[in-house]
Formats: sequence, structure tokens, C-alpha cells
Amino acid sequence: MSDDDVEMAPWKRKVKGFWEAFKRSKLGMTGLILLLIFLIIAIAAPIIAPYPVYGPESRVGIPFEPPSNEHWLGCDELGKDIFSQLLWGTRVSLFVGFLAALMATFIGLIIGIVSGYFGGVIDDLLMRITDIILVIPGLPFMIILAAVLGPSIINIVFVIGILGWTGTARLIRSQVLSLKERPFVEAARAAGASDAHIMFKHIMPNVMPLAFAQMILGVSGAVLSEAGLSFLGLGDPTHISWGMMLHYAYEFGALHIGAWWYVIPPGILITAVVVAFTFMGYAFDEILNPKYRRRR
Amino acid sequence: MGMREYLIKRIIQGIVTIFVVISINFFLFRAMPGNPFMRFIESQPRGKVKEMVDIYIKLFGLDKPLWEQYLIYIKNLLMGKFGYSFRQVGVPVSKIIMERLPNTLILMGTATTLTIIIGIAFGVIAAGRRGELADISTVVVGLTLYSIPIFWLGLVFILVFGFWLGWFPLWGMITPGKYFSNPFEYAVDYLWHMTMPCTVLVLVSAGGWALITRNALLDVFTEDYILTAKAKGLDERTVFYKHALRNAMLPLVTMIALSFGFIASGAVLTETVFSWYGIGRLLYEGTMQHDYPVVQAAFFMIAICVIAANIIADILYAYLDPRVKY
Amino acid sequence: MENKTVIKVENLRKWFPIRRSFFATLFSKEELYVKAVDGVDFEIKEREVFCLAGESGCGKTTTARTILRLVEPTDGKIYFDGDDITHLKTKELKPYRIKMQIIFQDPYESLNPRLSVFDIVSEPLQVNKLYESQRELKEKVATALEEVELIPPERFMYRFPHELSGGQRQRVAIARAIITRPRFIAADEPVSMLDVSIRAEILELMDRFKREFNIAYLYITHDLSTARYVSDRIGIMYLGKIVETGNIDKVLDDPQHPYTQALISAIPVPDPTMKRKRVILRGEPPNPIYPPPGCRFHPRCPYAKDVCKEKEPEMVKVGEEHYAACWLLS
Amino acid sequence: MAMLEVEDLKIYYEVIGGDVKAVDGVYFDLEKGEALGLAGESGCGKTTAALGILRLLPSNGRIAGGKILFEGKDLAKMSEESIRKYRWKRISIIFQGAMNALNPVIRVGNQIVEAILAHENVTEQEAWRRTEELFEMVGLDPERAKDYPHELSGGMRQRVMIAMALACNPDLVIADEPTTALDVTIQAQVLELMKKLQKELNLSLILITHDLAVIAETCNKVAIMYAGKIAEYADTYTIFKKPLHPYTRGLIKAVPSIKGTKEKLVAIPGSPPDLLYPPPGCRFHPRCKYAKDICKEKEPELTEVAPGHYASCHFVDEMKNIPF
Repeated sequence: MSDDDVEMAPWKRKVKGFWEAFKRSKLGMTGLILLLIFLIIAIAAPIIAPYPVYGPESRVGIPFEPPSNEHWLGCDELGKDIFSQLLWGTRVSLFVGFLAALMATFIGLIIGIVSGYFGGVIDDLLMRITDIILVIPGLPFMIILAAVLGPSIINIVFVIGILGWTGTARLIRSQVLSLKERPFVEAARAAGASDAHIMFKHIMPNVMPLAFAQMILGVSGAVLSEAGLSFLGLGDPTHISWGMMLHYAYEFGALHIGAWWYVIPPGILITAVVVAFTFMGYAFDEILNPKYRRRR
Repeated sequence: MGMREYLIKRIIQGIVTIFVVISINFFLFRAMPGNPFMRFIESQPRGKVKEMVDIYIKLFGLDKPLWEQYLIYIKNLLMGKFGYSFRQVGVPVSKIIMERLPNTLILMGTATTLTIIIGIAFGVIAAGRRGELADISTVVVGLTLYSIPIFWLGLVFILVFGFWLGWFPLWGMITPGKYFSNPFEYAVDYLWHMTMPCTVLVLVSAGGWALITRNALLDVFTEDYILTAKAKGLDERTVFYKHALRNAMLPLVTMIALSFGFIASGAVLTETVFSWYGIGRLLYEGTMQHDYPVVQAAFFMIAICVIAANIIADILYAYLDPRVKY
Repeated sequence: MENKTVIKVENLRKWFPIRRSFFATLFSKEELYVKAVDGVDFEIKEREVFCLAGESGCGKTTTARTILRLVEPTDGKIYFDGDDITHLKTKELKPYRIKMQIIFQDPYESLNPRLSVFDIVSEPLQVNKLYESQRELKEKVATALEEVELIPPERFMYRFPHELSGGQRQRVAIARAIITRPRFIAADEPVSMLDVSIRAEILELMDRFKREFNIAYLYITHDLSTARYVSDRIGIMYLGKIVETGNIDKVLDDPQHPYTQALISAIPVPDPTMKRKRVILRGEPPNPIYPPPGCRFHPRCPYAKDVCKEKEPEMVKVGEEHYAACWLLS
Repeated sequence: MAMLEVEDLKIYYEVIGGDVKAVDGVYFDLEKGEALGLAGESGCGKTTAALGILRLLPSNGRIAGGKILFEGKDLAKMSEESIRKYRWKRISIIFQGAMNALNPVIRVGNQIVEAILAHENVTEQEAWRRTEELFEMVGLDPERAKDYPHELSGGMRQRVMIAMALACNPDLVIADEPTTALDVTIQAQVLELMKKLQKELNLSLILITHDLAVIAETCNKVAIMYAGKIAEYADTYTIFKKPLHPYTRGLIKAVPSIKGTKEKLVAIPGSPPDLLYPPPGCRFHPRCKYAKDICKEKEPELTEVAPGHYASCHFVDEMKNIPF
């Protein structure tokens, strides 16, 4: 470490240290670049999409028209431009993915910390609930819940988020259990620190990186779940998403006429977005998960 | 506490979980705003479905208060009475379930077994060649496979191997209208139909398995007892299989248990795409057709399978790890 | 002038209940306890180092944590400057927290890896609101760092623990302990994780503060050789009890309790010319859930008599400033 | 010719930023029945040297030079196949934390039987009988051979490790901090046992520890390591009573003793160097109170100052006149 580094603010050095490690991970950087591309697409979709995708004026071609110069990826069963829909679909995937993962991580973090820090009956109760939710089959339950709640983007976010926190909660709890036995927590208590101070100042900063890695991995799961639910016809029909496009492709017999331009591109984009988060999450986990540290 | 108490404890936990699933099943359909169950019945035109209402009112006590309905519901479940389908009017749900269950068990059983074997094999290869091409490609390919939406891979397979190349049937479980002279012919046709869905399931899940196996092994490699085993002059195979793999199996068994829920999700999507008449597809069809008794029963069966598989995995863990204090 | 007593402990007990799962309690109703500390008495004066020594699991660390009220005592009394603090509530305890500090064994574990040296050292001031302005806070931290010879303080203030050597980390831990000018410090094996070549520096530092700030130390260690150099008085613990106590030189040079004798003879001496006869103890310390009846040491004692199996020995005076609890001596 | 001769051994670890020279020119030798203490502070390379002898280095470590002659054959250049025949049969090793050094899912007896079967042409029953004999030899109830490691106490596990190390009647046993994790009274039991067995079986022993007192009581020769190099090497009496190297002197002054006069403990200022960027010249010079300019520039060689007494310091002769 050089002397200049010491002059930097501590948090800047922390971020810098993390970035140095992350930069070395080819997987992580690939994921980050992919994510940046998708973020740009999501923001710029209205500008860069060649055709409108909502409303009657979106029927710009012949149904199931194959790719051409006007329609790079052909048209769907209503004659809507597929390429434009793909660009717009990025928004739903990222929105649902981020929000659901954020919700799941938040619930998981709170339950993990409370359960691990306070222990006893609270811990017992929360962990039994976690165990139960952990074995409830995810997608089947989401299907039922989504069907009962009705199709809307917020419901989809809720349905995915409410089931996705168990892994995070368990991981954070086990971290907190070991953290709270560490002497620095005891030292803080000996100095007169309150439970709140210890939780926010000592426990939180030590579990946040892990929660962050969990959230990134959670986004990939959430994007996949959204795609699955939408494909099954439980998505929000007022918004275009890639899963929804595949739903219509399947329903309206794209397979029977070999309309590959309708079937293949949405899946590639779902895979690419999920890959971005999976790669990044894997890289974060390798850097931040204390379990892996001694392996290097 | 000995093994027997542990078993009792684990089974009690399982029963509690099943009880929670039953409650979710009940309240979701009866107590949610608007009571979806009654709403469906009331929305039906005159005809046979309306007649079902009387049967349901009698069977599940729909005119009674909610808590009483709940008790009746549990009692009926315990006696195996799932009610009658709304769509296939008058057909007991239990009959539909029993027709569908074997198909799911065959497909999922085969796919899961293959996944675990292939996944572990690749994980072992990757861990043994850490940092080499085989390892790096296992990580990259594994993560990518994990990221593919399973239903889409199904669609691509249908398009490529079914529609364009014509190697495999597009969907279904047996060739329609075909006459089978013996059970063997039937089995061959069944397996031929199963090839694509099974392959898709294995492809998507095996990547994750390979990664988990690899990481578990790499963790074990840093342990001192591996160094001891090497110092003892044991050959690499013995060190690897007797000392490393056996310990790496422990986290794997935990992961097997946790992945059953994931497998169930894969089942619903795969069965739907390939029109495989199993419980997963039944759940989907039921949801789409608002056939709530069928949905409830299908979800219940899936949950039971997952919970049972979990208990088995936990017992296996306790058997493998002498340190488990139950 | 007679030094004031800072810490006084009377018949201190700490039993940890064994937490069992709900299911286990269905099969057996028996309540089990780990009797970590089971009746301990001592006092520590200003500028005095009292050493609690013994093997792992003998209860020495638990004793310190109980005195600092980091764990709740099961029984007994703790006095600080004559005030009974045994059952004070969190709020009432606050003024005492400033006056009592602790230093831990492992400087790699006792400093939060995500906090800077400034955050760590200033924490006691921050949580007790003992500063007027950020400037004052910074000055106080700088002074504390200078006192532990981390000079210049600006070079160390914004580092993270992993950027420091083991010795430097332990200095940071000491800076945190002395920043509130405590009257009492419990030092739990403060040098046992450090390299031999730097131990003396840390011990010297602690000795300097003892004289400058009139600190009373509770020095906890399994290493009697180091204890010999830094302590004034010592208590030898075995299975939750003090078996022998008194002036450090008297206890170490003329041990009276068979356990102390065995313990001392077991310690290797860094001198190849010194040949000693060793007392090798049989077996290992028993489980503190089921301590043996009578004298707790009797199953391993080479001189055990019948009475040792039945009745617990009382502490008796065996010399000037020297006490031991053994049936052979009474 | 000595049984084991280590000459100019160099072991480097490859890390981001270069090579960590953990062991950088180490010499010592050992006769049959001798006990050598390898002493030094954390990170001085003593454990690496031990692992290097048996070629058990982690994947980023390599032997970068030097010889390890065992009965004249160079272990450093041997094929993986041939060195395996030396492991345990001729040279066995006891690791520090016995909890982690034993496989948690295999019964301790089986872990010993496995070692016997790997090297001796005996049946499994015979191997079990031998294991039970070994258990009695180290003072354990042979019944405990059927236990798993977690069912034994720390002291018992270390005894199991000793029994395992003796399973194939090796000529040399390397013990890496065998008693560090144990309580003093248990440490005394284990050390006493090791001393007894070493004499009875005429074993050669390399005892690696940071605790000089343990070495004083167990070994007849001592090599003091500092920052990957041998600072001083002599018989135990000379090292403790007439050391010449400033580091050895400092170390011995820093060690407290339960017996004898209570002299003031003196620390060595500073801390050991980062072996990724070791200081030029003598590696000890930044902490040495006698350091002169030459110490910063030129690396001292390990020279024989008296028969069997080696030290690597530019001012060895001057040190003879400075009383210890």
C-alpha cells in the first residue's frame, strides 16, 4: 500500500479495493459490460426502437412476416415489429428483476440480522418459518398466487419477492451468528454501545457486501421467474416483456410455421440478462464470501 | 438424542410444513378478497357445473363459517377427498391426479438422476483440473446453462429437433392413434417422446450441479486432512475419492434437498412446453381454466413430493456425517 | 499510602444453561448447566496486576466477562470502587462502562475489519458522547495513538486493521481501552497471539499506563511464565474455582496446591541446562457440566485421599499473602 | 553422510505481484536418532520448509532450488511416484491442529490402517492389530480406534496423530507445532510421550515450533530461522547459552521463564519483513541494533564459527566479544 492511499478517505479505499479485485475477474467484467448495454437499451428504448409497440399504430407489418430490411426480426402474429418489442421488453425484465431482488434481499437481510442477533425464541420462530418457505415449491406457488392476485407488474414483483428471501436470510443469519461472537462486538459492548449501535455499526457493514452479492444473484432468479410466469400467461398483458412475447409465440403457433425469429431472440435476451447477473454475482461471491477467501 | 428421535423430529417438522401448505391452499382460494372459489362457480352458465355447487356445498360445507370449512377441508384431505373437477365435470380430482402422477415421477426421476450424475462428474473433472481449460469452461458453461430459461430451451428444441430436423416428436407422450402390439413398443414410444423434455431438464440443471460440486471440492482441498492423506503417501485417486469427495458430498446432499423446489419449477414449465401430461402441466391447465380443485390438489401433490424428498435428503446427511448430533 | 480497592468480587458464579431444542426437552426434563465460574473471590487494587491463570475452560475468561457485565452473573457480588454493580441495568451501568475496559487476545479478531483505526479508537467516546466537537474527537484519538506509540498518528488513523501488523493492531486495541482513562482493564491473554519478539513492548506499554493512570489490571493468561513478569498477585483456577492465590513469587516459587505444582512443572523452561523432575498429570480436566464431587481436582490428583472425594476443601492460609484450598494443607 | 541433509533449499510461492520467498537458502542436517528444533516466529518459513521436505507444497508453491538429500537421494528432484514411497514409510509428519488433520468422516483407526495398507504388504486384520498396538503405545484405549475424530479430546487426537505417524516405523518424524493448541498439562503429557518414543525407537525428529522452551527440553540441535533463512544453527546448549547472531540473542532475551532469575524481558523492535519484498542485504538489519552499512547492502553467508556452530552475520567475530 502506498502512502498516497492512506490519505484517501477510508470508504474510497474500500470501494477501490473492491474494484481492484472485481476488475481481475473476467466473468464479473463480462457481466458488468452486458448489464451496462442492457441498461442503456432500457433507458433509450423509446428513442432507438424503430416502430411503436403499444396501441393500434403498432401494427406495422404483416402477421408472422419473416425478417426483412424494414423489420430486422420480422413481425408477430399481429404484425407488430419484433425488434422494437425486444428493446421495450428490456424495461420490464430489469424492473421486475431489480425490484423483486431488492424486496427479497431486504426481507432476508432484516430477518437474518434479527434472527441471528437476538437468537432464542425469535430465532427459533423465524427459522422455522424460513425452513417451511424454503421447501414450498417456488414456481408452482407463484403460479397460484399470481393467478389469485391477478396479472400486474407489481403483483409479479410481490410474488417473486415474497418467496425469494429464504436463502439470503439463512446466509446472513449464519454470518451474524459468527460476527456477534467476535471479540470486536464484545469490545463495543464493553465500551457501552447499545444493541442498535452494534447492529448498525458493527454487524451491518460486515454483512452488507454479502447481501449485495445475494441481491445480484437474486436478480437473475427473479428475471427467470418473471419470464416463466409471463410465458405461462400470468404476466401483465399491458406491458411487453420477453416472457410474454414467448407466450404469444407459443399460443399463436409460431412453432408450427417455424417462425424462428419470433421464438429465438427473446430467449437469447433473457439468457443474456440473466448471464450478466449470474456472472457478476459469481464474481462478487468469490470476492466477498468469507468462505471462499482461504481458497485463493 | 438418537437416530430414532431425530427421525421422529424430522417427520414432525415435515407434517407441520404439510399443514402449512394445506392452509395456504385453503385460504388462498377461499379467503382471498372476492373468494375466487365461489366467484368461479357463480360465474358459470346454467348447466352441470351449477349442479356441482350443491355437491360442493355438501362436501366442503361451503355454507358454514370459514373456520368450520377449514376443518372440513382438512378432514376431507386426510381421507383423500380432493373434490371434483370443475372442467371435467363430475370426475374426482384424485382420479386425475393418479393418472398424471406416474408421468411426472418418471420424467422428473430420470432427469434428476441424470442431472446429478452428469453434474457431479463435470464438477469432479473441473475441480481436478483447477485453473485449466476444462475447469474454466465448466464454470462459464455451467453459469450460462443455469441462466437459460428452461421453457425457451424447450421451444428451441421443438423448433430445431422436432420441426426442422424431425428427429423427435414435437410434443405429447405417445404417438396419437398408433397401435401397440406389446408393452415394449409402448415403452419405446414413450421414451422417444421423453427424450427432448428430459434432455432440456438435464441441460439446464446440470450446470449448477457441476459448479456446486466443483466449489465443494475446492473447499475440501484446503482442509488439513487432505494434506495428511497426501503425506501418508496415498495415491491421488484414493486421496480424491476416499478423502475429498466423501466430505464434499455433505454440502452436496444439502444442495440436493434445496434443489427439489427448483426441480418442481422446472417440471411445470417443461411439462407445459412439451404437453407432457404430468402434475406440473395439470397445475398450469387448472390455473388457466380456473379449475381450482385440480389446482389445489396438484399443488398439494407437488409440495408433498418436495417435502418427502427433503426429509430423505436430511436423513441421508445424518447418515453420511458422523458429526451430526441430531 | 494504601492503594484503593477498585474491583472486588465475592462468591461469583456464572452457570450457562445448556440450550436444548424443544424436542430434546420432551425427552428429558433435566436442566443442565456449564458451571464455568463457580464461586470465585478476589480483589484488585489501584496500580495492581492480578493474574487469573489456568488451562482452557477453567473459567478465567468468563470471570472477566462477568465482572465487566458482558454476561450476567448467576450469583455473587461485584463491586467497583465500593459500588455494587452486580445487578445494575444497562442505563445505570453506563457511567461504569467508561471506567472499565477490556483488551482481547486476538488482535485480528478484536478489531472490526470494516472500521478504520479512527472509528475503532473513538468508539468509546462516540457511544458515550464524551466529546464536544469533531475536532476534539480527532485530537483525543491522536493523543491516544501517540500514547501507544503509533507515531505520527495521522499515518495510522485512517488505516484498516488488515493494513497493520499484529503488534500495531494490539496497540490500537490498547489505545481504544485507555482513551476513556479507565480505572480498570481486563486484559485477556493480551500477548499470546503475538510473536515472542514483540511481546515485551506491549507488556511494557501496559505497565506504563498502570503507573501513569493508576489502572488496576485483571490479567488473564494460560502462560504462567509471562504472568511472572507482569503480575503482582495471582489466582490459579481449576474448573471454575480458584485453588491457590497469593503473591506471584510466593505462589510460583513455592506452590502448595498439587494442581499448581503440576501446572508449574509442566511448563517447559528455555534453558537446556536446567533439569527438573516433572509431575505429569493423568487424564484431562473433567466436563464442567458434571464437576466431580468433593475437591474438583481429586480424579487427577496424585495425592488424593478419601476425604477429597467427599468434601470440598476450604481456602486456608499457607503463608504470608498465600492461600490454597487443599485437604493436604488443612 | 548424515541421514538428512538440506542444502540451500529455496521454496517460493507464486502470488499476484511476484514470488514470496518463504524459504530462501536453508541448510541443516540430521543424523539417525537426533532431534532438531526448527524455531522461528510466524511467517519465517519453518512450516514451508517442513512441507517442502515431503513435497507437500500447495499448488502455488515450488522448490526453486537446493537439495534435500535423504540417505543421499535428492527428494527435491524425485518423481511424484517415487516420493510417495518415502512419505510415511520413511518420513512421517504430525501437523499442528489435530482436529483438522484427521478426516472427520472416517474412524480414526481406519485412517491409521489405511496408511499401513498403503505401504506394507499385510492383511487388513494385521493392520488393525498393529493399530491397536500403536494405540497402547501412545497411551490410548485401543477401543477408541473405532471412534470418529470429533469424539476424542484435543490431547487424544494428538496422540492419535502420533500413533499414525509411527504406523509404518518411519526413520524420520517431522512434528509441526505438535502441542501448540494444547493446554500446558496436556502439552507436557504429549511432549513426554514424544521424547520417550523418540529414544525407544531411535527416531530422528524435526520439531518445528515458535516456543523455544519446548525446543530446549526436547532437541539436541537447533536451527533458528528468520525471514526464510537460517540465522543460526548449533547444538542446543550453544544456542541458548552462547548465541552469536543478534536475532537469536534478542529472541532468547524475549522469552520469559518460569524458573531462574527474573530478568527484564526485552523486545526486538519492529516486525518481520514482507517476504514479497524482503529488505536488501541482511534481512534482519532493519531490526538489528548492531547494523552497519554493509548489512544493508550485502547478504551475510552462513559460516561455521566453531565446529558445528553456524551463524549468518557480518559481525560474528565482533559478536563473540559482546557478552550475552
